[in-house]
Order: sequence, then C-alpha cells, then structure tokens
Amino acid sequence: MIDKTTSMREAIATVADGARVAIGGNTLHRGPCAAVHEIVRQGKRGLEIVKTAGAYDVDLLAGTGCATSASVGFVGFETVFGMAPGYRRAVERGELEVKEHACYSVIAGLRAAIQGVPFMPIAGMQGSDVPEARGFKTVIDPYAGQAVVAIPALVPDVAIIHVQEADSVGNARIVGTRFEDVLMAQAARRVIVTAERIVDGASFEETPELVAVPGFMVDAVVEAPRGAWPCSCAGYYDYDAEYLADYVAACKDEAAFQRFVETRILESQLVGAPS
Amino acid sequence: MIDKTTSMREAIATVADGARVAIGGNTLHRGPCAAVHEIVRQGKRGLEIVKTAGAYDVDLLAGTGCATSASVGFVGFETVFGMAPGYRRAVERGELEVKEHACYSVIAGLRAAIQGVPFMPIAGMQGSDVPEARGFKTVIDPYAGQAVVAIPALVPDVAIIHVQEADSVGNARIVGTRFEDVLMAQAARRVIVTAERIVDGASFEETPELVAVPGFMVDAVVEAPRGAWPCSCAGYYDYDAEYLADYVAACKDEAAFQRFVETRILESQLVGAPS
Amino acid sequence: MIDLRIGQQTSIATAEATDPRVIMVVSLARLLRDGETVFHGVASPLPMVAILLAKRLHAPNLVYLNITGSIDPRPEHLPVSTVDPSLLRGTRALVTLTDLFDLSARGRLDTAFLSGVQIDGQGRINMSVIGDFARPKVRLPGGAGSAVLMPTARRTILWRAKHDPRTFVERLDFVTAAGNVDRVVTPLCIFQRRDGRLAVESIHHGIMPDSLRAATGFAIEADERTPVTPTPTAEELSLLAEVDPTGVSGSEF
Amino acid sequence: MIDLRIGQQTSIATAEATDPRVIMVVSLARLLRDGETVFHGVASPLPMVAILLAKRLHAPNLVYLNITGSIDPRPEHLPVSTVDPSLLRGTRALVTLTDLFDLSARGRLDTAFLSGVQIDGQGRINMSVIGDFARPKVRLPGGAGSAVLMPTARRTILWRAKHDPRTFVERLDFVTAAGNVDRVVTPLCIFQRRDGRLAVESIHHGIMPDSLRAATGFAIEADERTPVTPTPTAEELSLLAEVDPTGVSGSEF
Repeated sequence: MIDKTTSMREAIATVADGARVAIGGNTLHRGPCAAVHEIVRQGKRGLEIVKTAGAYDVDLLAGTGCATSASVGFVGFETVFGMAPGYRRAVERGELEVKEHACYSVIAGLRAAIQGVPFMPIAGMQGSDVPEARGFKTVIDPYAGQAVVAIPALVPDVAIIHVQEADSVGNARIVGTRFEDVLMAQAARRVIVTAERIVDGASFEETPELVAVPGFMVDAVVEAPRGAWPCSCAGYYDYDAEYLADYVAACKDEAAFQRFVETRILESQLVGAPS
Repeated sequence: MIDKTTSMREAIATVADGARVAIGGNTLHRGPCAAVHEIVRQGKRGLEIVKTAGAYDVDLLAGTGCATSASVGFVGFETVFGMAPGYRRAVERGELEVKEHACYSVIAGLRAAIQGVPFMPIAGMQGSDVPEARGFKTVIDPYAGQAVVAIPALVPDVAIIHVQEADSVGNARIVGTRFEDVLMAQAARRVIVTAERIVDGASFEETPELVAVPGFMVDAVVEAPRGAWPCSCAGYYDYDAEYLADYVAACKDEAAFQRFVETRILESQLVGAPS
Repeated sequence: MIDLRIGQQTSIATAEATDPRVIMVVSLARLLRDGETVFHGVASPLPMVAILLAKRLHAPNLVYLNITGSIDPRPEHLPVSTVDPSLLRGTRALVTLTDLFDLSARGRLDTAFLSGVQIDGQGRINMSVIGDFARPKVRLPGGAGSAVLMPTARRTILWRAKHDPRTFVERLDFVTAAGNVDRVVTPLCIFQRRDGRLAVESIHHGIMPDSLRAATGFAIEADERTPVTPTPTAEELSLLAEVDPTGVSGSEF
Repeated sequence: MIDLRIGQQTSIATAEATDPRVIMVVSLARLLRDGETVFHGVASPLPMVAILLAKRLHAPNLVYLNITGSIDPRPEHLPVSTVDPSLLRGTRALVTLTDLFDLSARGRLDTAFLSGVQIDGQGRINMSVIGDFARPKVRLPGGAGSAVLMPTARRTILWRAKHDPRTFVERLDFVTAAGNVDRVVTPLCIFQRRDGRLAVESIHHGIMPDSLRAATGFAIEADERTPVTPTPTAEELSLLAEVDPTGVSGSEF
C-alpha cells in the first residue's frame, strides 16, 4: 500500500469548512487534540462535530467558533472541572446548534452509515423528549408491529482519531479503550489518523488482532507525539489537569479566553509539523 | 467471577431438544466439532442450526437427524470435498428445512438480537428470490422514504464456540479469524465455550484486547484439546483432510454413513470428558 | 453528576459515619446485589466507589462495567474522571461502550447508575437544558447514555450530591430520560419509586423531615415516623477507607 | 465454485498457455485494477490465485480481502480452502467478515468474486436449489454472501470452471442473487454484461464459436469475428507458476 504519512497542517488542510467531523476519544481521554488545535489554527468554520462524549475538544471548537453544530451525547469536564464553559457560552448565545443525542444514538447513526442503510432502529428512548426535539421518527416492526425509534444514518465527512501506534500505510493500533474510534473510522468518508509513534508495520504482523483500524480504511497518517494532550493517552500520559484548569478558568472571561487561545494554542509549537 | 468449567457432557446436556443453536467457526475452520459430536452422542432432536457458512458440523447434525432446520448462508466442503452430502440428503428428503440466508442476513439477524431491536435493515438483496422465499419484509425509511429489507432478530438459545484459550470464568481468546463467534456469543441466551487450553486468566491482563468474548457473557467453559477437529484451529492444527474424505465417502451410502457415525464418532473418546 | 465547582479532594476516608458523603456512598453500595451486571458512565465517582465497596462487602461476583470497557478492574489509584485509563488495570477483557449499550438494549444490564441536574417526582431526569431547548438559559452537558439506559436497564439507580428545590423539581425543563428508576440517593435521603412516584424510603441521620420537604420541589411524605437510613457500620467505614483512601467520592460535593 | 468431484491437485504451473485453467486465472487477474478493494469468499481458489497474480503483475496496491479477515496476506503455501488460516500470514490487521459485508454495503468494495451453479443470460446466479425451493431435487450449498454482495459491490466478477447448458441456463431454478455483474469468465470464453445481458467479449484459443453456442443455454452471438482471448504471456505464465506452484487453482476443475 501507498505511504500515507503527511504533516498535521496538510492533513487538516483537507478538512473543508462546513464538514461533519467525527472526533475520537471520550471526555478527557485520547481525543485528537493536536489535530483540533490545528483546526483552530487554520480557522475552519461551520464544522459539525460528531462525538459521543466530548470535553476540551468540543469545548474549544465551540468556543473558537470553528464549530456551529454538534451531534453529541455529553459535553463536559466530568467532576474534574465541571461544565464545558466554551460550549455553554456558544450554545446559550445561539452560535452552536446542539443536535442532542444519547451516546447510543450517535453510535446508531454511525452504524447505519457503516452498514449502508438509511436508518438504524434503536432500543430505548421511551419517555424522552430527545426524539421529538430532534425529529427522530419511529418505524413499525413489519413482523410484530411494534414501534421502534429510527436513528438516521450519520455519515461524517472525516473522522479524526489519535492512536498510540500506526504504520505508514495507516494500520492503527489502539492500546486500551477504543471508544467509538473504530465506528467513526468505518462510517466516515475520509479518515485521518494521528499517532504517538509511526512504527514499522511489519511489527504488527505478529498480532494483527491488536490493530483497531486497517490501513486501507485510512487516508492520512500524521506522527503526533503527545497528540492527545491535554487529554490522556493510555500507556503514554495522563490528562494535563493544570492546563485544563487554566483553560476552564480562562473561559470564564472572554478576553482571557482569547488571550489563552492566542498564547497557549495558536503560538505554541505545531505538533506533528514537518521540522 | 465464578468458575464455569465443566465437562463436555454436562455442557451439552443443557442444550434442549428444539433449541436454536449458533455454531461458531466457518466451513472447515474452528467449528466446535467436539461439542457437535457430543450433541450427536446425546441424540438431540429438532435443533435449528445458525451459522453463516458451515461444512462438517452442519452436515453431520443434518445427516444424523439432530437438526431439523438450519438458518445458513452456505453449507459445503468448498472445493476440497465439494457438496455437503448429509445436508443434501436431509434437505432433499424433506427432513431438514433450510431457512435460506445470505451470510450477511444471518449477521443482520444476530445484530438485531444483540441490539435488542425486532429487526435489522440490510443493504442489498435486490433481485434475489431469497426475501420472498423467506418472507423477509421491507420497511420504508421514515426519512427519505426508500424501501429497505428488514431481517428479523435471530436469537440463538445457545451459542457454541471453540477457541484457542479460555480462563475458568469464560474469558475467551481467539487467535486469528474470529468469524461470527463474537456476534453469536452476544446474541445468544446462553454461551458455551470450548477451548484448546484452559489457562490462568491472569495471563490475559497484559493484553485484554486479545480476549474476544468476556467471561461475564459466558455460561460454561469446557477444556477440549483438538476440540475443533476435524476442522482446523489456527495456531494448533490444520483440518483433517483424510478423515473428511472418509466422511464424505461414507455419506454416499446410508449404511456406510451409519457405520461411520457408530465407529468414528459415537465410540470414539469423549473429548473434554472428566477422566 | 455535574458540579459547577471544581471537585475538591477532601478525604472522606476519615469522615464520620454521619457524613452525608459517607452515607451516600455506603447506601449506594448496599443497593447492589452479588452477581449482577452494574454500569456507571462518565462523571460518576460516587457510583465507582460504591461498586468497588460493594464488591468488598457483599457482592464479590458483581460484574463491574464502565466506559473504559474494562470488567472488574482493580485500579491502583482511583481517578476523578470515571473514564480514566487507570480503570483498565487488572481487566482480562475489553469491551466497547457500544457493547455495553447493546447489553442493556437486550435486557442483560441489571443496574445502571445515572444522575440528573433536575429530577422530578417520577424519577425522570433533565441533563439537557435550563430554559428553552432551542435557546437555553443554561446548556447542560447532555444525558450521555441515559435516554437509552433508563428504559432498557433492568433498574436504574439515580444519585445526586445536591438536594435542593432547584434539583428536585415539580416540572423538568426538558425530559432527557425516563425509565426504570428504582432508587434515588441524595445527601438528605433515599427515595424509592413506588407506583411511578418517588417516595421517601429513609431519611439520613440528623436530617429534619420538614427541611427535607423544604429541600424537595415536589410533594413528598416525611415525618418523624419516616425510617432513618441505617448508619454505616464500622466494617463499611473501614472498607470505604481502603477503597477510597484519597476521597475521590468526595469530589462530587 | 462447487464441484461434485474431489478437487484434484494437478499442477497448472507447468500447463500450456492455451490450457483453459491458465486462460481463466490469467483472464481473471487481468480484470483487476491497481488500488481497488477486491474480495473473494469460500470455495474460491481461482480468484485467490488471480488476485495474488494481479498483485505481482500490474496491481501491487490492490487491497486483497477475504473471509479470514486478513489484508494483503502473503501465504507461504496456497490452501485449497479459501478460508484457511494460511491466508492470515503477513497480514498487519484483521477485520471480520461482517466488516467486509459492511464495506460493500456502504459502497466501498470495488470488486467481488462470485460464482453460480446456474448462471443466466442476465448474469444472475443460482446457488440454492435445482428443482423446487421447498423440496428441491438437488440442494445446493447456498449463495453465501452473494445476495448482498452482487447488488452492493461496485462490480461483481463471476467465474465458473464448467461451461455447459446445465450451467449457463435460459432460466434459473431460483434466483439466489442478482446485481452488478461486469464479467463472467469460463473455460470457453469471457462474457461481458452489456445492457443487462451477457455478451461474448472474447472466446478462448481453440474454442469453436458453434461449440460455445452449443455449450450455452441462452442465446449468444459468437462467430469467426468474435475476438480471441489474448493468450497468456510468458511473464504471466512464469509469475503464475511462482504464485501457484502446486496448482491449487486447478482444484476447481
């Protein structure tokens, strides 16, 4: 297969304004944050974020105005730092449309995309205002006649995931929890993999079972050491509580937030850039 | 968790006549044949077999009259030994009902069972006589209005899979191809795992990613060395071409088939039995 | 459970038996049964500690499930983030969040722990918005898996580290999820759902019935005859101190 | 492809360029394109060898997919069973059969190899029954993935090692699958589907047009002006001998 390694700048340059972007990881863990920072640097606009449970990544893309809608089940810094301030402000100002989901309905939409069907029936949702608020329709089971909620296919234009190891053709190894990264990679039209390390793929031949995403489903591979920072990356580093505390604190005031983005993100070293 | 190890006899004794039995593996590979032999020994009746692509296992259960129906996409010995003689005879005599499937519709039925929904929409099937022959209905996508084939949930009463390694609480490692074993284990009401070796589960802690079926989804674990024989078991042994040639030859004549079952299966050493 | 304040790490390991944090985590643990499958999601320190405590107390065969996909992990240090890789330690298998939702969807998840920023008298929750959905006064984090888990899990145990009329309300601004709620554990009491309504099962030590009523936005019955939540035993306290020495469960308060 | 006889292992490695087995496997290989995703299922020695040959000839970046879930394997010895673990060797990742069907279902599988015991003039196949479906005269193996792959894969290449009027029929006893058939390769010719009908694209060396018509149960046009299938080149022959030294592709005949 062909070498798919590229720079973070070039990989993110392929993400169009208005794209539906699926972001791997979960809350404070293994989000592709170096790629998210590059999205902010390139000043993308009109993005729709797809994620089950987001935190810093979704908050930053909302707070900087890169994202104008989000199909998400949860956005928050858990009990560590509480609510997502940039996300809150953007939604409360009407600058970000929340396409409210249960995490499982995000998964159902991705499954429909993966399986090439227009919708996925889903258990649950009874008594919730979410289906009505979202316009989720029901279908009648043609066998027993029961009504079931149908989640429309959710096809990301691009999925961006950060993994521990990848080879140059895109075979991607995830150590520990895979979250929804594999579903996102299968459902999306294009897949960008950022990796702590790019390794010789021959080393994967002994236990191919450990490769989460096969290279032929991947379009671009970027070496991005600490590419999940300030999220954790299992086996590599914990989330950066100090940085995140500064971020959340800065969000309380708009000027402080702008200053934080300028000094801590835009001017900081481009992770994964060609040196 | 509780120790779930038991003997093959006791494990298979829990399989009721008339049960819907999902059988792991594919064609000549990693079928749980020791368990299938025990099913024949115990003279089960009225079983419905669920498998995407079967060979010796389905053929033997059909030929011995243990199975009276089969939800399958393919049954044959590939180009190695051609058509499945016991299966053919049973169907042509009207003793076995074939619930014809595409392999993918077996998967779709299992997915519906796993996801707790009554049906699974499936791409494809256009122009095929299978949906009409099987009474597969269509549903209308409530969003774009297109018709899509709906496969009813397929819930096995029991799934029987053979793996290379398991621990005493049922964590099951599959080396190489997993086939539909994991789907079957999730979809079934009960799960029986037979394993080449029962190992100390602590050895799984280093790379839990390699465990295909978690113990809490498993009901019984049987140590069955060569438990896939005469199928292959990746990393352990190839399929037994000589035995299978004898089997296929014996099937050509009914008396020879009975003699073969008596001498080569019923009287042979019970794999995994308590010594 | 979401808290606007940064979770403080005050240790409850040394706290008294009457400390509401201790009563909450012990009460949650007591509700769990041996051998059942139990799941908690993001932002769930109290359930995490309660599950680990229950396994030490009376439910050694409880199957502990969480978003990391680990099964019965043995974390070396308890994380404040309940999706933390430290919850992978000691697991022998890894499933995905999808597998866990599927498990619940097909009726195989016994107990799900969930919370709500607002909880009404039917035990329904709001995790979505304060005010109008389209243009909210306060955008909340969202319900995560609750809209699916509450109707499909065999039972849901709700908990909330805050008990005031803005939390326990007569009317939710938005129904994020509804379903098989069994109990609701708060710093003041334990609610049990009976005939579709939350009723006070027991009131915690030192809480006055009228202050409980005043703190609850929907009508409840509570008087001097209302049972008092059994005080945590010495064994429960010492095992809690072992399970949560750094007081992670206190981070919700 | 299913054969009632036990597959014989006669080596085609040393066979002549005009041997129909050689023409078939080389013709199948020539149809494949560099960089495309290609899948074969069970009982598919000819496609297996054709794919491996194409990767050596003109399609090094072709993505070779099969039921073992391996990707671009480098088998040490070619198996007769095309689901054999020997097809795992050299793969860097493992997918499942489910993943491969999904890939096709969402329009990402470029080429699927399928076969039929009966094939009609529209390129539809029967792998299910001879005679009545409910009570067949002959129960066939079944269509495996074909009912889903034929309509969803971008193109299907059919092959059949037997070409007679009982195989290429006017009317199928049962339509197991129909769909995006592009070519049909047989020991006598190559059909191309044009306007929904199979037309003779080329006739193999030494085959008489009238014997081809006689061997085909549906109406076709074939005369002396019908192009002859290009004879395998020396390079194709030598690489075929390297790829399939034991003549596994001969097992279908």
